[in-house]
Amino acid sequence: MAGRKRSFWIRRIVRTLVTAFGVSLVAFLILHLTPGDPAKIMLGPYASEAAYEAIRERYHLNEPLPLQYLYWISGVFRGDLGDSIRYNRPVLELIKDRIGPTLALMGSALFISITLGIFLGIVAAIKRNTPIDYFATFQAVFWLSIPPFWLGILFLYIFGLQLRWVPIGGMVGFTSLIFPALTIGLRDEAWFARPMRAEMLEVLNQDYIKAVKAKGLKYSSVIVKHALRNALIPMITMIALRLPWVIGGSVVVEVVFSWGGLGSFLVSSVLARDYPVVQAILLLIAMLVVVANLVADLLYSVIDPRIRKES
Amino acid sequence: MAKILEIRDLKLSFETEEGTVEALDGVYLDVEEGHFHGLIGETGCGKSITGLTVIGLLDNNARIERGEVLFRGKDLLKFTERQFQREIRGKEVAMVFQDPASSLDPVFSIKDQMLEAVRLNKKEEKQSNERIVKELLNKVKLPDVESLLEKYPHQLSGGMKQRVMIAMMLGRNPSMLIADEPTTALDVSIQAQFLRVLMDLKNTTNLTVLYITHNLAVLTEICDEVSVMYAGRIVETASIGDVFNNPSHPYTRKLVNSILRADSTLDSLEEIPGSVPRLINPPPGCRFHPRCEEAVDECSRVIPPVKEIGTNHLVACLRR
Amino acid sequence: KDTVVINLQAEPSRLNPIIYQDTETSMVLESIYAPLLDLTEDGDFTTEGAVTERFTISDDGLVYTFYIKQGIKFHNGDPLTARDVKFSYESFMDPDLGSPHNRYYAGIEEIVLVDDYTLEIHLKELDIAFLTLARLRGAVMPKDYIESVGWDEYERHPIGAGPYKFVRRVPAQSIELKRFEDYFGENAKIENVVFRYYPEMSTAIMAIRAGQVDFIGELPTDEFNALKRTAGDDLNFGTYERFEDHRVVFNKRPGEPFADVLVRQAVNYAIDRSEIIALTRPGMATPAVGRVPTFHPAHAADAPAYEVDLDKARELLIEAGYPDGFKTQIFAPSNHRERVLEVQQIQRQLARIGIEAEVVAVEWGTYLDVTADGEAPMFRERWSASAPEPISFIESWHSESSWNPIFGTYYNEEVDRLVDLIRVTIDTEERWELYREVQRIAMEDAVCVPLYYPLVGEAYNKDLYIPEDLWNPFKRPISAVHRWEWR
Amino acid sequence: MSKEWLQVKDLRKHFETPKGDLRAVAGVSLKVEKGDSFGLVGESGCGKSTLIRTVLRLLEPTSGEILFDGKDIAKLGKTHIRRLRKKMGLVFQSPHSSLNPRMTVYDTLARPLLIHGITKNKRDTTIEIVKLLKLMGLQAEHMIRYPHELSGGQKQRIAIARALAVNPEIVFLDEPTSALDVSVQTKILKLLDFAKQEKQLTYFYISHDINLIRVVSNKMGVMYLGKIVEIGDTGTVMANPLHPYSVGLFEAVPDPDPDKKLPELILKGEVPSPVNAPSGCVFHPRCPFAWEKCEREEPKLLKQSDQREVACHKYS
Amino acid sequence: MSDRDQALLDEAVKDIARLKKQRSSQLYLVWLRFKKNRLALVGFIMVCIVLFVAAFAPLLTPYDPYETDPFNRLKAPSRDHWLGTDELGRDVLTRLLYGTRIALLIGVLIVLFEGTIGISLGIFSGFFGGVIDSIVMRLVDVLRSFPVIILAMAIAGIMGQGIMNVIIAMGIVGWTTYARMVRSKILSIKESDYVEAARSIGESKASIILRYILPNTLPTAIVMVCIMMPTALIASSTLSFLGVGVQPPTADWGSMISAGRDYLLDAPWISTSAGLAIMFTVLGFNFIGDGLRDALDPTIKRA
Ligand SMILES: Nc1ncnc2c1ncn2[C@@H]1O[C@H](COP(=O)(O)OP(=O)(O)OP(=O)(O)O)[C@@H](O)[C@H]1O
Ligand SMILES: Nc1ncnc2c1ncn2[C@@H]1O[C@H](COP(=O)(O)OP(=O)(O)OP(=O)(O)O)[C@@H](O)[C@H]1O
Ligand SMILES: [Mg+2]
Ligand SMILES: [Mg+2]
Repeated sequence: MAGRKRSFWIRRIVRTLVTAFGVSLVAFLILHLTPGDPAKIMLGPYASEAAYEAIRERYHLNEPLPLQYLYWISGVFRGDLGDSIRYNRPVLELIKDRIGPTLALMGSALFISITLGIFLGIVAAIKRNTPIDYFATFQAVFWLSIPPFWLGILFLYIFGLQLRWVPIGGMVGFTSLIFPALTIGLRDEAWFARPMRAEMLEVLNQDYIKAVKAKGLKYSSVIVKHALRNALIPMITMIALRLPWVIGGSVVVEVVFSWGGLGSFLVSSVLARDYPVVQAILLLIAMLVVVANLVADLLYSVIDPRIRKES
Repeated sequence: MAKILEIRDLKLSFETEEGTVEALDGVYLDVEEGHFHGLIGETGCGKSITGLTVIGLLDNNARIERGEVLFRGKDLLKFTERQFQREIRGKEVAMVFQDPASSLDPVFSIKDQMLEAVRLNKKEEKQSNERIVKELLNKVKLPDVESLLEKYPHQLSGGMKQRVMIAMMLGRNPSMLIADEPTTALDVSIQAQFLRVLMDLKNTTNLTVLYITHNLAVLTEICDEVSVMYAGRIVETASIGDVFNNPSHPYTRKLVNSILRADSTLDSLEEIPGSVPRLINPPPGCRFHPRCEEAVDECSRVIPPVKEIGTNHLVACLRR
Repeated sequence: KDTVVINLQAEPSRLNPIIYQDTETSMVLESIYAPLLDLTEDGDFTTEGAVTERFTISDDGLVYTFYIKQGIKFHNGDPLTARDVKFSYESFMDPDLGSPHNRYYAGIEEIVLVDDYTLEIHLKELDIAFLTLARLRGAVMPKDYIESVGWDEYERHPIGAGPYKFVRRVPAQSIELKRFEDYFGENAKIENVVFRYYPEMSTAIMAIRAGQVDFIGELPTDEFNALKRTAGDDLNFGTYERFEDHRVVFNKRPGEPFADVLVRQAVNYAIDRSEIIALTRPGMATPAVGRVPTFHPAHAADAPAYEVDLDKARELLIEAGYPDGFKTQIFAPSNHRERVLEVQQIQRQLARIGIEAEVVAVEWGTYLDVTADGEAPMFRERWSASAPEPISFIESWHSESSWNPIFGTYYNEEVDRLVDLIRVTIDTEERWELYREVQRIAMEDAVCVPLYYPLVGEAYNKDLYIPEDLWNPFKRPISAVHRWEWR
Repeated sequence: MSKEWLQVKDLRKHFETPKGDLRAVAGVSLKVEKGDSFGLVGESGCGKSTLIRTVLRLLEPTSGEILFDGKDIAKLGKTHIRRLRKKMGLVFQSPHSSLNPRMTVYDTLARPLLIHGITKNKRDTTIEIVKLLKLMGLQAEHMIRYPHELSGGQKQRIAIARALAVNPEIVFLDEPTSALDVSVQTKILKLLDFAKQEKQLTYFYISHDINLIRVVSNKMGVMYLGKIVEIGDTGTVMANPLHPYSVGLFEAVPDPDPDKKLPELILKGEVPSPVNAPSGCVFHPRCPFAWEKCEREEPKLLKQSDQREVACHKYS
Repeated sequence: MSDRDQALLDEAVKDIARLKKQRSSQLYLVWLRFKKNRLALVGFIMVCIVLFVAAFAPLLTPYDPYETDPFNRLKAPSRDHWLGTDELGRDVLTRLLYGTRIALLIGVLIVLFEGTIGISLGIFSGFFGGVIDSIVMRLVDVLRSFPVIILAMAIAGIMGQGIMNVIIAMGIVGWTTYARMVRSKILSIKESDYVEAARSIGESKASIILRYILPNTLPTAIVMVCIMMPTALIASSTLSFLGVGVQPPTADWGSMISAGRDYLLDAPWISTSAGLAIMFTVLGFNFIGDGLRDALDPTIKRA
């Protein structure tokens, strides 16, 4: 029924808006709930009184907190995320410069983790309780158990320094993307392989799989056409749910690989107390996740006929 | 009358963590071509396993220890997965499962799933395939076929899904249909509709049906013969009339007498003491002996052989 | 090969000479700008390589006259004149521009443009440190250009008269410079300079080993030593001293145990400098005596050095009324690993005379706060002075210095007098002696615990030639990239 | 004795669902007398379970009255409801899910005893539990078992014992045997009957198995889409159902008699959704006798004889 | 008390005693199932080793993890120092052994902190529903939109470093995972027949939570803890690496990798051994988590 569907979407969107509001609040409060004067935090203790006053003026620090939030958030809507203290440039501009590399890294990492994870998940499920399955499980747990930064350093050491296959650090062409992407991707692959295996097993246990087999369909068609399709649908949500982890993983990996994206920018900005930048990146990343979740739900409902068509 | 399916001394077990489940132990079952054969027994006695063996869809922890499953004389136990898929499933034997809610792939429309079955037969024009599909759906008395085709399984009620399943399986023109408790999840009124569809098929085609259920009453409506199963063995096979009016095995008798009928009273109902044994380390000898009032010492030692005690009336009991 | 890749540990902040505070930016800007004056190997001012032809200081030391070289061009082709120098001075002084350095320019009374190539700077009062502190940070900026494009745009595309011109800034990646063909001095030998950021030191080290980076400056000691050990044959190495000292500062406010000179002396006797050097800077530091580093004539070699003497230290503690020692804290900024390690070592050394010093490693901002508020009884400081005048090493000892409360509230009349005197003593030899005297007195007072003078280690490509004279505290290789050469 | 002891008047229970108001119980009135065995039949989803859960105040009624022993349960406060729990027992359809998997049989049975202060010390509790187990044909050793160590029939007997522990006056049995094999079913039915005699209980059975209701009840109701369409003495209703739905339903039940073949099919089509239930008589879209009045007007339950009431325009 | 009652009781006692002898406890059954999973067993042994080391660290080594020896820096593994020495001349093996304590402490505290908050909020939100539920779940949504490391980093960056701050920073996001899991578990338990049965016999809300919901949530919670522990360990070491985590000189593995990475070329044993130690522990917990999940969940079909 259209009405039901509309109300579902209205509720889902309201939920997203509430979450987005909360997210912005958290990003905002990060700076403002910290003990101490935000102006001092931003500029350090030795700046001139004039500079403090300028910052207070710029960020309305003399106003009550809710008002400050309104100023900030209305700025956000106007595309004004404040200025970086370190770079004296609009945060938005700085972010624009760095979002490309981050998206490239995340994209390739996700590509690796999703394809590999799903592939291994399927194989493990089909070859359940065989050495292949055990291997798939083991390798997943193995990657999960290595601290990502250490893995990154090892990769650089082996493939960059010893073997000279790839450049060390920086963003010089496709080759320098491989290992940062692998470092994140291999780790996150585990997060997809295990649910995929479980999902696949669950689907393979369903009566309709037995039924299509009973019809006489070829095994490969059974797997590819029926089992895979059904098992993949829940993975959409799974992927959206894992997104924060992929992004989180990219932070430390960006640092290790001198990858000039938002992650390493965030780290250096936190260390440099460049709070307008920290707030903006937090907001951006969290909003990305919020939107991704919404999109996942949307996709889900488009792909899964159980939601798509209401009688 | 030719026997389409002959199961001879089938012994089958499952390897599990807790031990070996001796799910089937010396099952004998003959199904006449064109007959509706009922298979009845309590939960876990091996009815589904028997059906799955015939169609080659056992879980891979199953181990067949001995026996033959002859389908039109060919021993299915020697078939490879590939042979099953090419020569048996759909083509010769089709199967409908208990839970209609989960028997159709939720992400494909009814049309897609029906066409998939029909196309497996031979390459034909799209037009005629669709026509065949519609005919099939009409055959199982599904209303409003046109709009039904575009629907997805979740938009159908249980009874409709079950009928679509039958139509889909019939689309492959099998000689035999295994129906594994197809009405358990349905309401009586829907069940009645479903049974009528089957009856019509019985009257209009030469379909053989192995009907698995634990509801004896259903069998009386449609079946010619009934096999009663207990803890992995067939204890009695007879015509439907004999099973009801002249049950021979103590278990069958108890079973028949515990069925609620229009004239039952609490006192007329019989109960079977004890409970169904676990199939890991099942009782030796006759598996029913610990619950049997007529049991003698020998029952706990000797596995009762199948005896013919009347025309087409087989019983596996030492006391008969 | 026509490109040299120089490692930067972090992305430079703002390419604006009057604003930046990070070393990374200075490394980049030094190639872009021509300085007003340069320094010789001995720390004297020189006009060689600078925009000034010659300069004079009036006898009373109040008027500085700069004669600017003619024919110098900025990267955009504009001529560099005295107007630009004046403009640069005024920019540093302009409160609206908010330079953190503007206090160094506060002593300027007037800047007089005599003609296009002559500039006079009049000071309010004599200040021998003026040229040391107010030298435009080596950057003469183009007035017309800045006035036409504005400061923001200028920061994005800085223009100077130095040997290299700015090409572009690849966000979060690198800064690229290209040889300026109309440079007034000898043209750079290497055409392109790329400053690439490696925030992760271990990655940078791998990168130089893999030949992707040609120069890493200011390597931490351990990394330097490690590279030397493992890649000694594949890389070149160089070291030089810095105009810098490391020490432990006491909070000498009344009420603190360290208000008592005996306690301070005891601590001095208890701390083993050589052990600390062996720990964090093996081979890369010399034990400190006083404040001014050894290579400078103002170094006070004869100031009290407090060689380790635990017995003496304990005696002094007893005398001071702490027979059982006392509890205290020692602060260090946590982002500086070495300093934290040293403080931990000091903790152990003090424990030997009964002083129980808790190590408090705090984040840099907190560290600044805590020390400024006088909440740290002891803390581990590093002081890097502007060259060549070592005044900033000692001026914080003056009781009226704004640094004094931060660095431990020291008060000694004689020191105050001497520091005042230094500021007005024009004769250099005389001044150096005054420096030494101040240090002797202050060290007698055990005002702090000098730890060491560090040595900077840098690693570079085997095929890169960096002239010998650059390995010098007053010159430094990074300040003269245009003199580097590929071999 | 014909005292109306449990009386439900126009009880409604609606659920809010995304699709709209779901009228699970849409105005049910019925009476149960002390000592009765009341049986309620109806197809899946017609609201049987919801009805008794509402009567037991496990669900809050949307409207209507539930008179029990003269009090209106529908309006009782929390503390009173807890007291009421002592007088009413409930047994679920699935023995597998109605026992806490992390409680031993002892704990499961001890809880009601302790809650209502029926036994004061461990010894009494144990003795009481042993008695209950004996009543249900089990041994004392079952006390220390966990549900997964029991067979389905045993679990159901524990569930019944739990309902009987507090000596209730009425026990609601929600399809107590439908998850069990027929051979076990007999045992349970007989035990229930025995307990009824022993403790003078009143039973309220729910089932979709008409034959079961026939065997165990003396009064019965037929429910369709949240409404009672026919109610009366079991014998009367069974022998001669009046409401077209009752007729169809009874006919659809397969008769375990090999000589009778499939009967005429009366009930066609499917049960409509309780959301947006049909107007007028909810049964009219499937009713072979429906005329336009049925579409407009909702039939009332009307007395046809002393033994029965029917809600059908055909009989009004 | 009548004699008959006494007789009943005696008989019951005998009965029960007989059965008790025959059967094994539930825990033992879980152990049996757990043991069948080879990896889980390996994980169990690994974690046992870690626990053993943590408990007896001082007895296993003659060195002090904090005693520096400036003249013995960066020594390669030798008879005296099996894993060499670090940049301050401390015995690496000793620091590894003591690091076990820190790792467990951090892991346990984080899990305890986020677990307590998450599980109790999950229970409240799941059981009471309504407004509480909406608030908690929106909070969960909000916090889960932030990558743990990033938020923790921002928080730790502000609050300053130190074990406590790491724990708090991690916990602020971490609890959401528990809350979600526990809530959904509770929602299903709440709908279960046995909870309805409990209500029907007059159990109070508190009693239902305590006797019915909590025990049935416990396996989920235990598995969660085992799964979250390694995540916590890795995350805290990542924070150390990024310079906002545990401070030196604490013998923390993350800090050891972090410090050791600068000596990767000439003293690889520092960061390598610390990395392997983290891997070992995390692997152990992960295996256990996997195994427990299967062993405690009787619904998984075992073949
Ligand atoms: N894959 C398997 N692994 C182990 N045991 C199995 C497996 N499949 C079935 N079994 C066991 O085999 C026995 C027979 O199972 P089957 O499914 O044939 O019973 P059924 O008679 O169809 O029962 P129901 O009426 O419940 O469907 C049961 O005890 C079951 O537990
Ligand atoms: N908590 C609930 N929320 C929403 N709808 C509900 C709820 N409980 C029951 N329903 C709906 O109310 C209707 C009646 O349900 P109920 O369980 O009472 O039927 P029933 O007659 O007991 O069926 P069954 O024989 O399948 O147990 C059904 O459509 C069901 O989906
Ligand atoms: Mg079955
Ligand atoms: Mg129900």
